[in-house]
Amino acid sequence: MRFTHDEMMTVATSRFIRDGWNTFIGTGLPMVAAYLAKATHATHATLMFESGILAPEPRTVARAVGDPRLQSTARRVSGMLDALLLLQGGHVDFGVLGGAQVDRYGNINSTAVGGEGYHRPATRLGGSGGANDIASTAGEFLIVVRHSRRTFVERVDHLTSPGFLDGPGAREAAGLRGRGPTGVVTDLGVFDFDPATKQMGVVSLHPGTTWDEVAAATGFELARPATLPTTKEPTARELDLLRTRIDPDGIYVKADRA
Amino acid sequence: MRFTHDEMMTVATSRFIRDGWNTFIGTGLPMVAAYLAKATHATHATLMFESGILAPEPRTVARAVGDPRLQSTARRVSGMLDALLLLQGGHVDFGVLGGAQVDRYGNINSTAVGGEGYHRPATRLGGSGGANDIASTAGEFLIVVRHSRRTFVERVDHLTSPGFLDGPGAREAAGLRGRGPTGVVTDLGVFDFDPATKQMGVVSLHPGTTWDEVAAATGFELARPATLPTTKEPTARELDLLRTRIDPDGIYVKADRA
Amino acid sequence: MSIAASGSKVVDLRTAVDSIRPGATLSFSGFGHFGHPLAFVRELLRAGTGDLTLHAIAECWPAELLTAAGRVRHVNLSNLMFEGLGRVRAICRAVENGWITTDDHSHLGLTLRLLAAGWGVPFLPIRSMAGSDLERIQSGEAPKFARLHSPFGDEEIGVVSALAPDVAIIHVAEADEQGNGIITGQISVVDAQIRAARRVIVTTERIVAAEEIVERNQLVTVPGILVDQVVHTPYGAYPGGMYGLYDEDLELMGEYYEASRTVPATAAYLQEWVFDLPDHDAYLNRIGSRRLAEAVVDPVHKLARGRGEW
Amino acid sequence: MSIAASGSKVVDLRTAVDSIRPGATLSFSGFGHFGHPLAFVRELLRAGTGDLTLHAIAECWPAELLTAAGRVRHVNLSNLMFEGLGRVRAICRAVENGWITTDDHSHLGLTLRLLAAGWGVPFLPIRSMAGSDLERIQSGEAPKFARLHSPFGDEEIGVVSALAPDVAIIHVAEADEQGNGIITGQISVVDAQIRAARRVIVTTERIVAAEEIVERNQLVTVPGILVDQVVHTPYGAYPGGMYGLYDEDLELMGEYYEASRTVPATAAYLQEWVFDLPDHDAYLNRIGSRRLAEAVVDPVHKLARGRGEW
Repeated sequence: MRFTHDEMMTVATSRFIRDGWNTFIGTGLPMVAAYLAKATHATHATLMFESGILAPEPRTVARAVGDPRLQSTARRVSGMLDALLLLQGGHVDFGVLGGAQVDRYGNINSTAVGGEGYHRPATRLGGSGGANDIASTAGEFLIVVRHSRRTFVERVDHLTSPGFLDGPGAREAAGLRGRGPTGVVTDLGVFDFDPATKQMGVVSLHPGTTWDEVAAATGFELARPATLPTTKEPTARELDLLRTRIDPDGIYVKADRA
Repeated sequence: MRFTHDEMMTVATSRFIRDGWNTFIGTGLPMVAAYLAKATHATHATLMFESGILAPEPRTVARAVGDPRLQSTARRVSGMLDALLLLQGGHVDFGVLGGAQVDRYGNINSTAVGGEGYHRPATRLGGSGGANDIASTAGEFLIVVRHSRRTFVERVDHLTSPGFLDGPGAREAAGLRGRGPTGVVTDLGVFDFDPATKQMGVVSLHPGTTWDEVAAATGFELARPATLPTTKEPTARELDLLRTRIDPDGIYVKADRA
Repeated sequence: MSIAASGSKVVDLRTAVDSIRPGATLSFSGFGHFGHPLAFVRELLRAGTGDLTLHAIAECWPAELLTAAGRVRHVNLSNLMFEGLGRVRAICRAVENGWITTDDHSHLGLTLRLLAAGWGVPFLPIRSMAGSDLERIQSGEAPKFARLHSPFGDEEIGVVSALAPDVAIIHVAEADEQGNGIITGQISVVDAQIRAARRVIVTTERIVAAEEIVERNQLVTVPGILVDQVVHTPYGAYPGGMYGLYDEDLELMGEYYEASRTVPATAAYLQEWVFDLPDHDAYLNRIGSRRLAEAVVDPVHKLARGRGEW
Repeated sequence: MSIAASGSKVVDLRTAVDSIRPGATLSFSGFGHFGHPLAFVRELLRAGTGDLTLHAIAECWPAELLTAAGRVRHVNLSNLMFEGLGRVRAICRAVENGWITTDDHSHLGLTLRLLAAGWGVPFLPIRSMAGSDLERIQSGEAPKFARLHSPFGDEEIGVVSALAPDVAIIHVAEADEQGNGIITGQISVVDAQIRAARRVIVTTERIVAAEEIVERNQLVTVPGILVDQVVHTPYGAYPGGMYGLYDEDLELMGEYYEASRTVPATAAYLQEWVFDLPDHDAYLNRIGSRRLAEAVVDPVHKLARGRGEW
């Protein structure tokens, strides 16, 4: 069965979400992945949004974290302070984060790129939002980004959200309570972090992706494992759910409609 | 016009409440006094209760700070944390406190009396509740108690709510933000605190009360002023409002119905 | 992750009560004569669970009944009294005789201690308690109050330490089977209690379909993700009231208050109204449907007929 | 005491805008494309008030429009972007060119700074920001983050400093003339903003009788005692939406987003949609009643017709 990069990324992301987990997400591909997880292996996962929306069940895909569809179908609606303090209080098992740059320790930049640095960057971005809060205090988090040398950099220009900072013991020294990033999903593969070195390693490459492609698209040295597993393909059921029920208009997840 | 001790205390209390003030009160005589103030000189005073009830306008007198009458007629209903943090945040101009013991500095005990002290008192009382919070952080507060040597003591057995502590500068040293107690209303008279010494002094004696009665009912030395003004009597309108509209059944304020 | 995320969290009252271990620290909903989970308290009394520590801000009735039965060892409290009646005599007697120990706070102080635990931080700053005996006398297991120098200016500020109950027992008007709960009217300190507690038990007047919760999702004080067990206990606050549903039974509350004057009369009251009745159904049968119906409030004025003007 | 406690706080939009001094620090309601007080922002643009500092958590539209017109000097922010569209280009351009300065926080960090001010304490503890550049780079007027040793155990904890805007401008669905305001749906960070600000201006879709507020008093997010001025601004969040009332006008928002690609096009947009129109009435006339009516949402699904399934 044919599938797109978007679909592979969505399915790979959904597989990180465990049943029963309280999952803190934004909109976009991660939200689609979360609804896919709920429709498959994680029926009792609960979705939470930084806007204070709890357990929404919209009939169609939401466009924003404050989307009326999410509010009108949620079990509870409050505000950002409430949502982020539930997060800090230890009630969130899992979050999903994107970013403009990621380094080998899973540190994320979503604030400023290039130029003379923070005060006069070449490109100013949106900033942390709740991302630093999720990276610091969620049980664990997953990084979902497109794979390129611009994104996978040796050192992030601005450390907006903490991965493993500068390596083993650094999160603990900073007093961060969450376990940190446990995986990275890109359009090329699935990655994780070595328990000892806290550096990014390869879990699997998506079907059709070669090691050379990954190495070329990564701006830091990635160890080549002895064997290179292939990411399990999306099942027919997963693709069907995505295409017909969860994001039928391809708002966030492009299906190949050729 | 005849009036009772209760009525004199209520009217004297109501006169401390200024128009426009956010006033934090409990039930009982102070609540009746607050509604009297709103019906006379302080139309735009706003009543707040520690239960999180804002600006209630019950048709009949409430029996408790969580009384359904207060909740069903309030402009806003929240909870205790919200109410007490509005207080701490500086949004309360005035509070009214009672107590089992009061000393010359306006310190109040509502926790434990006699015996071997806090851990094994002769009489255990209810404890601070919001009283310490009001005494510490309201703009100012009024003490309303019945006058006796048991109540007006040299030293409170337990300093539950801070008046001027041990004298000038002590509130500032403790970091307390409110100005402290500005008056005391009893069944015998009205009292205040000397701006320099922070000790209790006489403002006026209620009609018919003598200096000797007050001195005999006070367990610490109270300076006798050169002149002894008489508290302004309740007006016919004040008595009428109390007896026919605010507390017609005499639940909190006994009228002489003989 | 909440332990019962795999489906409904609904259990029966006995199961919920049996999850409370001897020696546990507890915190109960309620304020004045309203909103206390008294059906739960009576079942807890029947279960015999003792050596309890209470974090008691406004739960006068649960604290008094548990103390009257000798089940309490220590109370961290801010205020305990019966509004409109007077002292909580069993608690006062227990303190005066040295049967239990206490640590006193202001309402804000104790509530912020719970909130600190709920927020996952070791302390929260506070502008009250300083200078009083609430600061000087520290008689809990751990210190409650300290002063800090602010790193942002030349200022000293009080801080209260985090305090987490093992279990918060919260009575609500309505909840779905996941524990998303609606409290009508003032919420007392439920917001702090449910965030602080290691486990949350919700007792509810009604268990409703998710749709009913979704329709009023801005009124959900108790987020289901914090809840471990949901128990259906109609008239669960009786003889206290539930705002918007039924008024307190002042006669029955007064009966306890009179009995509490002496130890034997208190024991007789508990025997008659708790131990001699096997369960909550038997309790409600004893009250009788006529009396329960009379307590039901007018939907607009929120008072029972015969309780005077609103 | 609130300054207008002596009666109604209702003023017209221009009076409220004129109370904002040049150099003021402001914070606005809103989240995503909903709930921003944009009628107020347009009037503030017309008034010419500049040299502003913003404490901007989620108010992307007010911050972008004020920055686009050159009225902003400094932004304390946690996130500014247009959900579903992309970057807030005028702000990004101003930062990249050094026209404005910024100090970055996490959402929780900046919100807790406001809350600390609202609670009257110098700081609040926080478990995030530590170890990141949000801790290391401190570029506001005063330090935002420090670490403290807890007095209650061997633990270091981050704290953020109190930060109070001069004025919070909050758009609500309904308010009485004292400013007791109801927001339908999520409240974003209004709870922190109104407690932190030295003054609060409420703009409202409807001014309602006190009775309508009393009936739903559990839904009052804005307590009137915090409010200084109340302004009636129907469609006051347009072209953004108000949950439960009207949907955002994606076409008009997109028009700004396209214009924001260049400085001249941005200026032309502001000329056309702000400066060439004398007031909010003229703005609504220009939009036209048909377009406003089309934005009105279905009361159950909270979406305008033609916006797809819910």
